[in-house]
Amino acid sequence: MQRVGVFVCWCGSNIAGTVDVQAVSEALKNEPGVVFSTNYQYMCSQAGQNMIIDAVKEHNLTGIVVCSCSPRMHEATFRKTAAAAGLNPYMVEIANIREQCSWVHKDMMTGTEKAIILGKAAVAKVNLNTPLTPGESPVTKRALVIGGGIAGIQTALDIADAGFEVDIVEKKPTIGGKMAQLDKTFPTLDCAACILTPKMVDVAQNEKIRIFSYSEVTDVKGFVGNFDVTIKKNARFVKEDICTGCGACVEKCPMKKVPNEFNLGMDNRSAIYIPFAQAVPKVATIDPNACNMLKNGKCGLCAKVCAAGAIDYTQKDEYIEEKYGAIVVATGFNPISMEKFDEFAYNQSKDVITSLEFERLTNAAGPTAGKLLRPSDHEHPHTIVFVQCVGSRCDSCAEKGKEYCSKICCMYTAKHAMLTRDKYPDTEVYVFYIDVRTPGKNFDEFYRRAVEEYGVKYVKGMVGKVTPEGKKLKVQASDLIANKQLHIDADLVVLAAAIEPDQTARPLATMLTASMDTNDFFTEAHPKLRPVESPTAGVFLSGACQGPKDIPETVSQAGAAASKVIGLLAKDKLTGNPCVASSNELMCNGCSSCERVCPYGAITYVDKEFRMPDRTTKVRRVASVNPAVCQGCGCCTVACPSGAMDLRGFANNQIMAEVDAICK
Amino acid sequence: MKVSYFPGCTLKNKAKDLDTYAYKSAEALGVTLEEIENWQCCGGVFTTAKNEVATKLSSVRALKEAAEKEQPLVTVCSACHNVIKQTNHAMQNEKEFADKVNRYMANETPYAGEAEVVHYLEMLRDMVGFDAVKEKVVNALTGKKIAAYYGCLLLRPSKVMQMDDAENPTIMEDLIAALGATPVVYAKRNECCGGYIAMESPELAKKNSNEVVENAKAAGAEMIITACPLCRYNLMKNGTDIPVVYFTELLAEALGVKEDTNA
Amino acid sequence: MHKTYLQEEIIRMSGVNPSKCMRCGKCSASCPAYDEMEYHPHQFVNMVESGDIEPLLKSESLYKCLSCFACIERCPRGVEPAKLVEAVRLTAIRKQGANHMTANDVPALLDDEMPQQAIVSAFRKYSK
Amino acid sequence: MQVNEFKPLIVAFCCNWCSYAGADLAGNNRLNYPADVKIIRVPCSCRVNPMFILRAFQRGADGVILCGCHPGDCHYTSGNYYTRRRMAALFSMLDFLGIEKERTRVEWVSAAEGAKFAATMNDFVEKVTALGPNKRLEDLRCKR
Amino acid sequence: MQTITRDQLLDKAVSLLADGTVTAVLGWSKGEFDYDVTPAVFKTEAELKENFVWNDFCGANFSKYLVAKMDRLEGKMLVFLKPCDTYSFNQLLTEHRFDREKVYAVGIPCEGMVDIAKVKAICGEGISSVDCGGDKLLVTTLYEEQPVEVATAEVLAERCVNCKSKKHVAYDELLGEEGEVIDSNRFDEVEKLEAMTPDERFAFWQNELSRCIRCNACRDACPACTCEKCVFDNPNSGVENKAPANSFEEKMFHIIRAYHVAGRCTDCGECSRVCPQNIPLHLLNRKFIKDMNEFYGEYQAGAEVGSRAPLVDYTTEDLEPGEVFDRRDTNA
Repeated sequence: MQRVGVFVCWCGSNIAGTVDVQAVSEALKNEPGVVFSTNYQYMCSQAGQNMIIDAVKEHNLTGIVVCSCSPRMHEATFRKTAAAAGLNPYMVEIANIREQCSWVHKDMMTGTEKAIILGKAAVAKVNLNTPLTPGESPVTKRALVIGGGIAGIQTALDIADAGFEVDIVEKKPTIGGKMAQLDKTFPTLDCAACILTPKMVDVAQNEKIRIFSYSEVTDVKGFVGNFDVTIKKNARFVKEDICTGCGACVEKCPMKKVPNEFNLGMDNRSAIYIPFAQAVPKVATIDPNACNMLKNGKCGLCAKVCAAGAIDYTQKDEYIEEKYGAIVVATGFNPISMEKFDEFAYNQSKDVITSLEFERLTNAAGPTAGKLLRPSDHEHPHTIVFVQCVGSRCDSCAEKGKEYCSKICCMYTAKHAMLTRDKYPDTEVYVFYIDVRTPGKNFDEFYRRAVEEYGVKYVKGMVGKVTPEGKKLKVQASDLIANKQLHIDADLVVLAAAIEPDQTARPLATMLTASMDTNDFFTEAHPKLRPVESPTAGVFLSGACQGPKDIPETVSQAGAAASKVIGLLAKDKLTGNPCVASSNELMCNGCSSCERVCPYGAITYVDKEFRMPDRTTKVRRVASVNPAVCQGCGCCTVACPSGAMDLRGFANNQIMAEVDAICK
Repeated sequence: MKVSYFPGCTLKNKAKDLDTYAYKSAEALGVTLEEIENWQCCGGVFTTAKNEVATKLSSVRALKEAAEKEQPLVTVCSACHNVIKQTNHAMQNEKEFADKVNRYMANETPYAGEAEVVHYLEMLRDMVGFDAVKEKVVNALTGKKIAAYYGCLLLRPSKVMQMDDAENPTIMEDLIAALGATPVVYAKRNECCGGYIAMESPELAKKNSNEVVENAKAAGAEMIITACPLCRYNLMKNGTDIPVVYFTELLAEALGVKEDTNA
Repeated sequence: MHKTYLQEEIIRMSGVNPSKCMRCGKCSASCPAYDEMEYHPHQFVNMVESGDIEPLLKSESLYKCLSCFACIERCPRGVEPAKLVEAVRLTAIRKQGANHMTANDVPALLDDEMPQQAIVSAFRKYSK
Repeated sequence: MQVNEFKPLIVAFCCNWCSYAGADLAGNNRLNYPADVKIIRVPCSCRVNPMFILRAFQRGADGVILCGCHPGDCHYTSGNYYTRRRMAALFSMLDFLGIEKERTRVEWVSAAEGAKFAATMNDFVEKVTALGPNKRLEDLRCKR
Repeated sequence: MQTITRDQLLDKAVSLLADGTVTAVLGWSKGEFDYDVTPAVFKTEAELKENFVWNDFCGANFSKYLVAKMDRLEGKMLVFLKPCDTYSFNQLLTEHRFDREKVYAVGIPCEGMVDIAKVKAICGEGISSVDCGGDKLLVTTLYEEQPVEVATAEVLAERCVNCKSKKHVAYDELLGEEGEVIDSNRFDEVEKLEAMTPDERFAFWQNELSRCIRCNACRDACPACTCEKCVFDNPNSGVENKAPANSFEEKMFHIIRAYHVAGRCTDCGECSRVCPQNIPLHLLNRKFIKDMNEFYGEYQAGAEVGSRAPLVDYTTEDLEPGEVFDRRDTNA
């Protein structure tokens, strides 16, 4: 049996004005377990707190009930008081007789009556309280960044700058991501490579950063501060540490007809390749699907020309296990497939391209060396039609496309249109738009310049059909302002395809038990206040994996994610919330209901041996809660039919006791 | 393999070719078309209004008969296919409409869209298989550049029709290839020829049809095939110097059964 | 906003929710009969949404829609403008004596080659 | 006269992060609602076990209301989505057994919705008062 | 009535025992009367030949026995599964309640089982033997000279009249023909109750549940009730009550029991079959199934292993608890 002390606060007249505090402390004296009950003007004052400390000592109290303001106000205060008195801080319960009683009721009698009932409920609960100690877990002071685009690069650099080790896992042979494929960046028009490649070099040279390129994460175990991650290094058939990136192999490779993914298939590369000149690591990779040596053992030219002897046709995939304290997801985005939108004839004509392809067409390192030429016949296009919102903002009942706005298209289309008019003033440039969305610093000014200074023709309307005929693309479109249907003979049509999260994100989310929305974007822990954290502790979000983002936004989120990681890694130990779920293994039957509802993946299963009454043993699968991961919502406790799963601090019998006290 | 067959009014009349070649070809492919007894005209167009009942009853009758025979209902004419398929979809998904129809027809066992509506082209693709068609070809049409004209009704609304990608269909091109010819892909193959507007505004039908034919020709077509008598009429009437034939005729020719038909 | 009876009737009959429209104009961009129409597909949607139905009922545009469903197919919002056109057209021709085409009109419009499908379809579209 | 007037007993389960804070805000703004409402604080609406609700009825509650964060705003991301399903199923079952459906309710109240909290409680108390004492689910043995 | 014969099952069991595939057989064993068939574990051919039965009274769903009966078994257990049993089998696998590797499941067709209560309603008490064969039962009672003929279809258990599936969703081997999932009318009774006024519904359930003697047979037979310790037996749960003290506790027990199995109940109907007071307990389960089908889309527990039950799942667009009634009220 507890020895409970009850302390009723007047809160000046805030409580005492509507509640007869004397009557309350008197009434609660008779409750089971109560050995001391008093009232005082301001319980939260130093004098009030001392009163509690003295009473604990004098009456050997094991539990405290404070009838006062909301626990959201002073629960923490009174827990500290209890600790100062030598009690476990979780032996305190608050009866909220201010916000939920004296302030909302006018009549002294009703107020007093209710305050007594609330006090009784708190006493009933504290009688069942048990001392709780928050768990502690050590922190591995290293971070993993998954994805080596601008988001991952910036996050890694910022974490490394704070002195922590970081590994980047990138599935492509080089880091750089989408930004490396871009030509210029809006709204300042600086060249993407000029601002990105120095950062890539910084990454390569930073002693704290390791790059696992051409690699992927295949397994994640553990929890915040203590992740065990398996990384698969795909065989690139080139010894990374020996290859100098001289490119002799690339030049000599006889298999030169492999579509070049870096240029989105608009030109070819060889079977052994370095994606682009500034690749990091600058190491060759052999494409096993194209290499004759690997396919049928006939060739071996690259090994012959490699002065460093870096080629290794027998290389195997390698699995590496590493420990991390924090994981940052930076898996980025891709344009959606234009398969389902063939009213724009993307599959029928080479001259209908996506905006990302347009980037490559205008990039000096691209397939046309920066000259804007039609992919079909390499002629200069004179009329270009840009179509916005292709596959964005679609209603779900339209059964194709994405429901969200892809956010970046308005600005890059304005950029494309402006740059085209700037470099080739003889071209006519139309942009078909539904809305032009430019809510960024200097964004609208940029768009207006495209219209006013560069003479880009913005048409409010949409393209309905593109008909390739002869050398022309016949564009049928609507101009809603002029209330006309337009027919334009275009040379090039550029589609602003919606963007979607990278396909690797979904299986990764499963491994991380990080939640995703229906579009496969990672969900943030709180949409406003915790935008760079996943609800799963220790997992952070950087860049477009969380939602469509432009470069400035991505970089600032990357920095924010890094600072959250640094905050975590700076700790030696993590102190948990003691009010977590725990499973009574004797009662658990291992049915998995709790695991399915846990938003944090805090529940796992272990095979446990039980001694049976007849002295035999039986192995049973039982749930086990990781207190470092559990956040204490209690969802699992209701999913559990047997009540084997319970929540500390808000246990079934405690809440039931409160119900009984109120209803009695 | 036996299937129920709904020919439609035009196929018994102005478009006999479409019908007879369909029969012969099916036979050659081992499919027996069993004509629905006492079928009635489908009405030519599906009225999308939810409170329109009477004009859809003839389709429901045909559907019900096929369902009772537990056979798929095969159609050839694009318009009939569109009307019957959309009606079936409405019977499956619009309860109020279906209830009205069943009450009106005094159906003892209510019809709820159990029948499967299959276009002849789908039958070739999904039930016979284009590979099997290819094997049966005796007069391969090698070297012929043929453009498929889908028009609107075969493909749209794709949510209901479910035949093929509405913007980039391949079913007819695959058939052309199976018959040994070279399919010609052109963008206007799924744009409207003008349809029944030919009655009232022949100019509009002419303009639309012309654009289709010109686009096909520009892509190198020497012949156009279609599944719709009205499409064929519009394309032919509005001045084309390349032949427009029903796909069944082409099929019969390749399968070597065209001549028996004429005989 | 309060809806008129006529507007509600059109919405109910067509099963279309015009407020899903985001004014992109892809329907009108796809329409093969655009130039024949006084009110274009996107205007149909907008006018039904705002309850401005009387002018539509009187418009020749009703009889120009080819029911080719291109607007339905391509609308990114799933609005289905052609169904609205159909609903307004039916509302117009269901009134007594309001048939747009009668049997007497037909012979003059025929030619030898015309398939009966054209006549049947036009009749379905134009008269009650 | 007042003695005979039926005063219902209402148990309100409020999640710590939104609804309990909303109730506090109602207090801060001195928005009145009947003292018949007694609040039990739970970490999340998904902590509320149907057994708690039945227990309350068993021990003489006349109405039970459950308040949580608005869907999509759950502090624990998805707790209230489960609550929504659980309570939809449970309330439907209670109704199936002939228990008046007005005696149970789920309401989403954010930390900013003090006014909504008070209005909800006023309305709920009014509805339950109109129904009169809970006869169908109470346990007379335990009644005072 | 059954298309498969005892001999066929016996042969199968004997041969599987003989070739060592299994070391034990979970089957139906002779009881005192023809109709009180009980589940039993057979280990030898002799035991099987002596006591194994297969007739129209073999309703017992064996899935649940796999949880308890295999602990100390060396080798595999042969279990005969009727189509409805296979759903429970899968559901228990979903919940990791037994080791699939240790079971050899033989799917057997079922033409429906007889409800002895219905037979008694026709023939009266004192039934000494029932001869199952063809589509008729020959019932001998102590009080009648001649056996009474009863059409099997007349006395089929309610769950069999509204059989939801003749298809086996799990087995290692199938005897006889595979059937189909049936579009049954199993929710008709629930709908009838839903159409009543709350007062009528309350009266109905008060009448039904007041007969409850809290024997816990429903719970003990239920393949979804496999808790190590039931909340109602646990002194720490706060709701422990071994015997009902009042009418409320009945309701609480049955509501909570139905709630605890909601989404996991395969609608096998064992609860009603074993209820000695003939309380239609399956209606509570079906109400949950029907609601969840309507609210969240069709879901059949046990149709596949590892599926996610509606109550441990959600979408952001789910209906609100209040809308449940709005929906119903507008439908009415």
